[in-house]
Amino acid sequence: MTDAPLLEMTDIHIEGRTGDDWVPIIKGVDLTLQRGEVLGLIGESGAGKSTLGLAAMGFTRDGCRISGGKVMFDGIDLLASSVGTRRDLRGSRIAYVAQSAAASFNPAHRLIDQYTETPVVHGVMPRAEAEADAVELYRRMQLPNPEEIGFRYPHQVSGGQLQRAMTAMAMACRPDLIIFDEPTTALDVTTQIEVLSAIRDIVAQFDTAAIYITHDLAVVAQMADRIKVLLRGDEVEEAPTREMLAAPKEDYTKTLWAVRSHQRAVQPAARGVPLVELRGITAGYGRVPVLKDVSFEIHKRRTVAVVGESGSGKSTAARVLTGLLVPSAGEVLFEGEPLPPDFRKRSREQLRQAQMIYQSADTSLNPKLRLRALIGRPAQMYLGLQGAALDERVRHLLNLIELEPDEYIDRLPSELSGGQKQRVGIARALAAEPKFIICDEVTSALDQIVAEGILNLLDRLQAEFDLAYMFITHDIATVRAIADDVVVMQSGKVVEQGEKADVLSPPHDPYTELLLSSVPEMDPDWLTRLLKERADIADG
Amino acid sequence: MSELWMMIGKRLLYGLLTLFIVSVIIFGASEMLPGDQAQALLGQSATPETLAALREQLGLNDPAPVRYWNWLAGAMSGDFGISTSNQRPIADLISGRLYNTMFLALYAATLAVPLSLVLGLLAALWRNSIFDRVANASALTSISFPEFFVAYILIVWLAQGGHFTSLARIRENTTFVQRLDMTFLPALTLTLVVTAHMMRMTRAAIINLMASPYIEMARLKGLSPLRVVLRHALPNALAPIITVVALNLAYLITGVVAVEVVFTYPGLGQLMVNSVADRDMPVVQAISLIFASAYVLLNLLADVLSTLSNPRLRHRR
Amino acid sequence: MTRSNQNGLSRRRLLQGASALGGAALILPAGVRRASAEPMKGGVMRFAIAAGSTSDGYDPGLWDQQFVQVFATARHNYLTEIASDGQLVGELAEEWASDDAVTWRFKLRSGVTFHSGKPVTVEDVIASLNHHRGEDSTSAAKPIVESITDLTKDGDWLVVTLSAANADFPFIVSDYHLAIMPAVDGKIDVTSPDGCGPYVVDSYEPGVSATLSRNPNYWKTDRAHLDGIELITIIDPAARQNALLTGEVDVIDPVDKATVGLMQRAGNVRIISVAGTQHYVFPMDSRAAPFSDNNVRMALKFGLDRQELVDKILNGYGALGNDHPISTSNRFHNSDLPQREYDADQAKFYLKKAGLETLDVTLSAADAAFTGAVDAAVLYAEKAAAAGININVDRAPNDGYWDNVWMKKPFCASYWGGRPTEDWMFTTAYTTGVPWNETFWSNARFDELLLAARSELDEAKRREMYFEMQKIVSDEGATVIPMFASYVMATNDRVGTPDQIAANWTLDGFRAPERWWLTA
Amino acid sequence: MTFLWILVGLACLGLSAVVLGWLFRFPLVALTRGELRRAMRGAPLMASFGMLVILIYAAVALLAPVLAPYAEREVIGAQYLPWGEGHLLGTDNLGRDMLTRLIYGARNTVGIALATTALAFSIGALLGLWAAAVGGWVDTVLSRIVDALMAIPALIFSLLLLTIFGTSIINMILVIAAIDSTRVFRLSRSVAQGIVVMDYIEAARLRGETMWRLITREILPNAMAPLVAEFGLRFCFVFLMISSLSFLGLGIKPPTADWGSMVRENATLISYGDITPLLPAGAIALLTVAVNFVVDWQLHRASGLKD
Repeated sequence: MTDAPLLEMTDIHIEGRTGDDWVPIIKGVDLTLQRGEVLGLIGESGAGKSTLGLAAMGFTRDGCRISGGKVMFDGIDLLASSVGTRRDLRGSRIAYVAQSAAASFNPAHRLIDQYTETPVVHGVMPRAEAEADAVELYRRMQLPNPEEIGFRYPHQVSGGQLQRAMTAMAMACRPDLIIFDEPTTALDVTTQIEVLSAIRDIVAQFDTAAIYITHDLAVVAQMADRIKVLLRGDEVEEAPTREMLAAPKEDYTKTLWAVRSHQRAVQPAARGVPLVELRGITAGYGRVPVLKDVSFEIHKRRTVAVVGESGSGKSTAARVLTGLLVPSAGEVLFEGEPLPPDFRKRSREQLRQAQMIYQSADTSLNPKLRLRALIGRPAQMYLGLQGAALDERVRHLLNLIELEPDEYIDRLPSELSGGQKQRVGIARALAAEPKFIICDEVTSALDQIVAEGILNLLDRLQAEFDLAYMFITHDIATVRAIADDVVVMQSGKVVEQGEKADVLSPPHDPYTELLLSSVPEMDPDWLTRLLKERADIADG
Repeated sequence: MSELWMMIGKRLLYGLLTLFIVSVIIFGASEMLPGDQAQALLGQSATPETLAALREQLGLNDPAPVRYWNWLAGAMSGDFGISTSNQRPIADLISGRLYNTMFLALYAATLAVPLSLVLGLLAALWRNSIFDRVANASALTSISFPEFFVAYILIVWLAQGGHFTSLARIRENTTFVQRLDMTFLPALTLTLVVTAHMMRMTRAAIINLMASPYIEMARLKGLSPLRVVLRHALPNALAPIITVVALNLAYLITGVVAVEVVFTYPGLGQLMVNSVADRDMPVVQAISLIFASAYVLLNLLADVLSTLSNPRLRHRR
Repeated sequence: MTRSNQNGLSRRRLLQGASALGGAALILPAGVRRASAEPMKGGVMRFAIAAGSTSDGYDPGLWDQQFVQVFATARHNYLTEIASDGQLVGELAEEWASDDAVTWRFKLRSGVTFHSGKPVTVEDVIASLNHHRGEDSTSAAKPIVESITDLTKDGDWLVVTLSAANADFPFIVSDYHLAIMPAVDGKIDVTSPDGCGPYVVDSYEPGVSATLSRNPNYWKTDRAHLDGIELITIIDPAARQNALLTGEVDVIDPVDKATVGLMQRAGNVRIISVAGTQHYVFPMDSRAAPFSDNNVRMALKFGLDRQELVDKILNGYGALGNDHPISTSNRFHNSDLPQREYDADQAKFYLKKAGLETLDVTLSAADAAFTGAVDAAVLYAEKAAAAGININVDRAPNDGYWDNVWMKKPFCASYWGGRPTEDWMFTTAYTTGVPWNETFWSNARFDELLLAARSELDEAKRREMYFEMQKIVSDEGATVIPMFASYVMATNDRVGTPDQIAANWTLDGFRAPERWWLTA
Repeated sequence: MTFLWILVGLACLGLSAVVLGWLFRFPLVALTRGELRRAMRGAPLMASFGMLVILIYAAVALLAPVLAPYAEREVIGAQYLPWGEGHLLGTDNLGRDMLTRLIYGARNTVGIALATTALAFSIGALLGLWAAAVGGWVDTVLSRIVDALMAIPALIFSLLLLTIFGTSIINMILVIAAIDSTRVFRLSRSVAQGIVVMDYIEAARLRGETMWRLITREILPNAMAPLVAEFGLRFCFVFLMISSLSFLGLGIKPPTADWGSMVRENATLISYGDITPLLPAGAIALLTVAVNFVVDWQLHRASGLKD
């Protein structure tokens, strides 16, 4: 080992093309990484984290270019070197672990074939040796059945396992540097822990340097030796992890640290006929039931958070409620009256009373309609508004969601930011003047600061219009922030429900306990401690 | 795997239904055709008496549903009847032609499919290069010329120069190699006609995948562009490519009447057009069914191959 | 049975015929023949023929297209044959005679055998003719043999009895439908290719091709010079021409008249053009207004530029028509009639006479009627416009043209292959009430003359009658006959032909296979 | 040697296309505003060349009577005259001016193709979107019928239908449109199947929107890109279909000039090395290439690919 840093990026400028123009994405960032060191790269979406990470490999995505700066990797000037040289380094000495392993594994080939490809192509080891090595690394990544799992296709392996297999694949040539690009973002909290610990272990075992990109502070706190904060292509600050956590210098960093401030006032306890009630619902697709005898109530002016991991059935419950899925047993009541199970049988008035806000505003807003039509349509349909009255109404709604009507009324969804789109989704739901709104993971695709704004808005509107919310989420922090009542679901069943204070404080149902304990905390020692605790419980 | 068999079974049933609908449509259409076979056979020489006598002899006086039923009953038992024009069993009449049609289709496909795949792959690999643009523009040009016109140009260029024959005179004693030589120009014409479509589709299918995360991953593994395209993009682009190849194969079997006419190649297309003109309905029906079956089977084959090319469908969890 | 005396047009000359094949092969004026035209033996001649269909077969009643016609003549013989100069000569009939033109006697040539080896007998002839007669006959030739009331055998002689006198009857039995085929139990086998003609069928794929090889026992010793022939259907005109240019075939028929000039320039190609009886017509329904008024008909006859049609549609390979179907190659062509020309003023004059200022008519045409029919109609419309006649050209589908347009639409395009005799032509299409009277025209004087001429045996009187009939048809008939189309064929320079080529049908009266030869 | 010259010629053609495309982009940018102008500025040279060609064709089609030296059906001389004064591109098989016929051909051919394709798309796309949106037995029945119709070769089927109904221009448009609409149905159905699973369609359904509004307002706008691309190709295939029908004797009724039939009428000339028949064929080819350049560009923009 020499004293020279493994990776030294100086004054990196990267531009992206829109039409004929080049727009700066990274505006002169320096980055230095020593051998064996893990650097956390943190920032909101659009901060340029991934772009910078890829630039460390001398790589830019299509439509981007590195317009200035220098990347020195172990004495090699990556940007000045030939295409062939860079290609030889990639995979062998610098490896990459992508955000979504499910999308980044080629669906057409088995895991082992994709694993062995890098060492064989780079001439590091022959195929047979690489296969044996793969089994060894799969084992170290704590994958079940390490001898066999490689012979499966990506779609036959779960998301968490794929992410570990991808890390193993990145390790195949024992690179000096690995870029982790949000490797756990797409995973459930309980799975995330396994992957995090596996990654941390293997990086430590091989003394590999890493750049760990994430938007989640708590995660980066567990993984990184140093943290660099990016904002819109600029570096905000950089410091060793503990130092940064203890005393962030810059204002922006401080706001990042302080985002989870929203707290809903405690509401009076529910009484009387529930606004919406699910009674003994069993439902599913085909013969396999996804929901098994699910019952819960939602009262006026209250927010019920339905919590669970993917596959728990929380979205299915919403589909039954809206009438998109007809249950095989049980019924849905609205203000004590049973609703027809099929939405096509429901009256326009019944449809109007229950509105929905979707997780992804990108797929739930028709990309070809302008806000005027998107928001105006429910008002036009349900309330019969026309012409000037309709225009007035749309403007009012835009004001409610804090978008300047004159500026936004004739925009397309594609001309809005993520948070603005989600606001439009809210306005569309409000336009029908409903009593009840289903919010399906409305903040999970958003950056924390933006999500915070959305939660505040929802809270305000609830008070203003006497709304009841059913809030579907997997994020405990959101539950803490917004819920009055909590319903915890696991594999189609309600495992625990009640007022927030009761559910979130011990004693817990074991599954609730697992969920709660798996939420990363800002403490850099949290992961180590948690793993130790769990190991103790398992032993003891 | 059993799901695949289920799919094949279901699709075959659908196929039979399709064939049935086709036979009804064709029969209905031929009923609506002005004039009948007696008139067609006698042409300008027809007199009312000879027409009546010929109609009687040909069995054209039965009501349409009866004739359809007779035909259907025969066809179900594998007997397509005899050509009413010259009393030849339709099976005899068609079998030779069917062989010729299949020969030409396969010949053209053997030239066109590899060519278009290679061109499509290269165009995708070097997209927006001069090669890509030239290949694209010439492909578009070649599909915008009518087939018979392409054939004439090839004849002027290759046959008048004495390189190849412009007349596909297939005899019983023609050897396979002679056949290849004789049918080179028709096969080449068809190749030019279908290559463009398949090439553009191959290119599009691959480029469509080039933005996928797993392609980026492959590039970040330090693989060469060729390997990225061949090993990582191509296997995932197979389904649309197979579909378009099947569609073009079906076209090569069913849609080449103009080329057959220009090269006087005795294929099914000419026989079909001829039989329509002669109102020889049993022959028209039989050929329609052959064409429809080719279409159905090739589509089925494409779906089966697409399924097999997709590990998600091949291996369930 | 005396031979006719050679001078004058005596009754016997007319009513008696004999094979002229004893001496010179063809009845040709002495001195026309050249030494270079001496036939050579051997080789396989390949003919590319336009019309041929998969529905073709061996049934002589259904032969309607060039391919089957040539194919039939290549393997069959007939009672009589029209020689290259248009004269009637005997073929299987050695000689024939009649006293009253009602009863005809034909003496069958002896020693002729079918390809199968069976001798040709009078019974075979009777069966062959009977195939086209009778109630349930499906033959297209039925109308021409309808006048036969009885066929009997008298030793080597065939005795034919007609319902009425017909001086031209021996011409009728030369019709290509009336091939002599072997009889089985008094009937001919319509699925058998067996005949007694020059070539034996080796293979036949309807609509595609036929190959034949020389009949080793053929009775004509100075015909059928080739070892074999190959007939190929090439429907596409360009493909046909290419086949000749690239040496794939030796003879093509027909040549696309539009590009014949270009073709001639292209290489070692010989264009054979024969002015014949084939004519292209625009028949009008004389029963329907406005065509029921002869003034309208005359206006239409003056409203088209015949020379332009001959130049553009026939590319010069044809002759002007004079609104009657008798060509210059016919015996009794009326050369006294003035040639009708394009004359917009005349057309207007007749329109006015009909009480009309302008005329709007629809002309239906398809290339099925004749090659270039649609173009001809377009040219017609262009010129007629100047005379105040608006012709709307309605392009009909080729397919089904004869069933749906011809004799159904009031004004359409049509063609006639031509008949060897005036009587035959007039009887077929101009007599009141006959099935193919495409104009539904009826003229008492004409009908009367036709009957009289048929049994009139004095040639001078006959000529007079036919002249008058031509005038009637030309001035009162309902058919516009703008042009006689030559048969235009092309061969490569290996093909040798006699100097005179028959004009009754294309390809040397369908007899190119036995009359032509290869020089190399 | 000839081959070399052809190559040189093609290279020149390609080069001039690029130059023309580059030049044409200036007026395009100058004459457009806002969003459109931004798009134009980013238009590849080939697309801008394509737009230039389409514009010229449209102008020629609209101004045919002004531009053409003679009347559409006027016979001006002998047939197949070589190129020369008075008849710049020679004369056709009846002695009509080739240039005049080509100019009128633009009007007739493009008009017919446009009408046919528009009709095919109205029928095919609406039914296809409907089938995808409704699903169930409607979808099954429609798909079965379309499958059966597609199993009959297009050329032979149109030959049958045109023989039955006659070859007037209206019938020709109807028949080709009907046959084309099956292909459009299949495409639009599969495109719509990708759209109907989107959340905004679910939201519209839950809102209680009518099927008509669902199809026209929610699904159709989002299916436009692939449909437009298909429109470009289908539009060009109509010429070929007419040409092939003309080859089988069922083309446009004369004396209407249309390129498909003109190729057929003059095709024989090519056997003698005369390039006149290449003109109508070339006119079709140029339009096909131009339309597809523009369509490719639009698709590219719609797909959001950056390079």
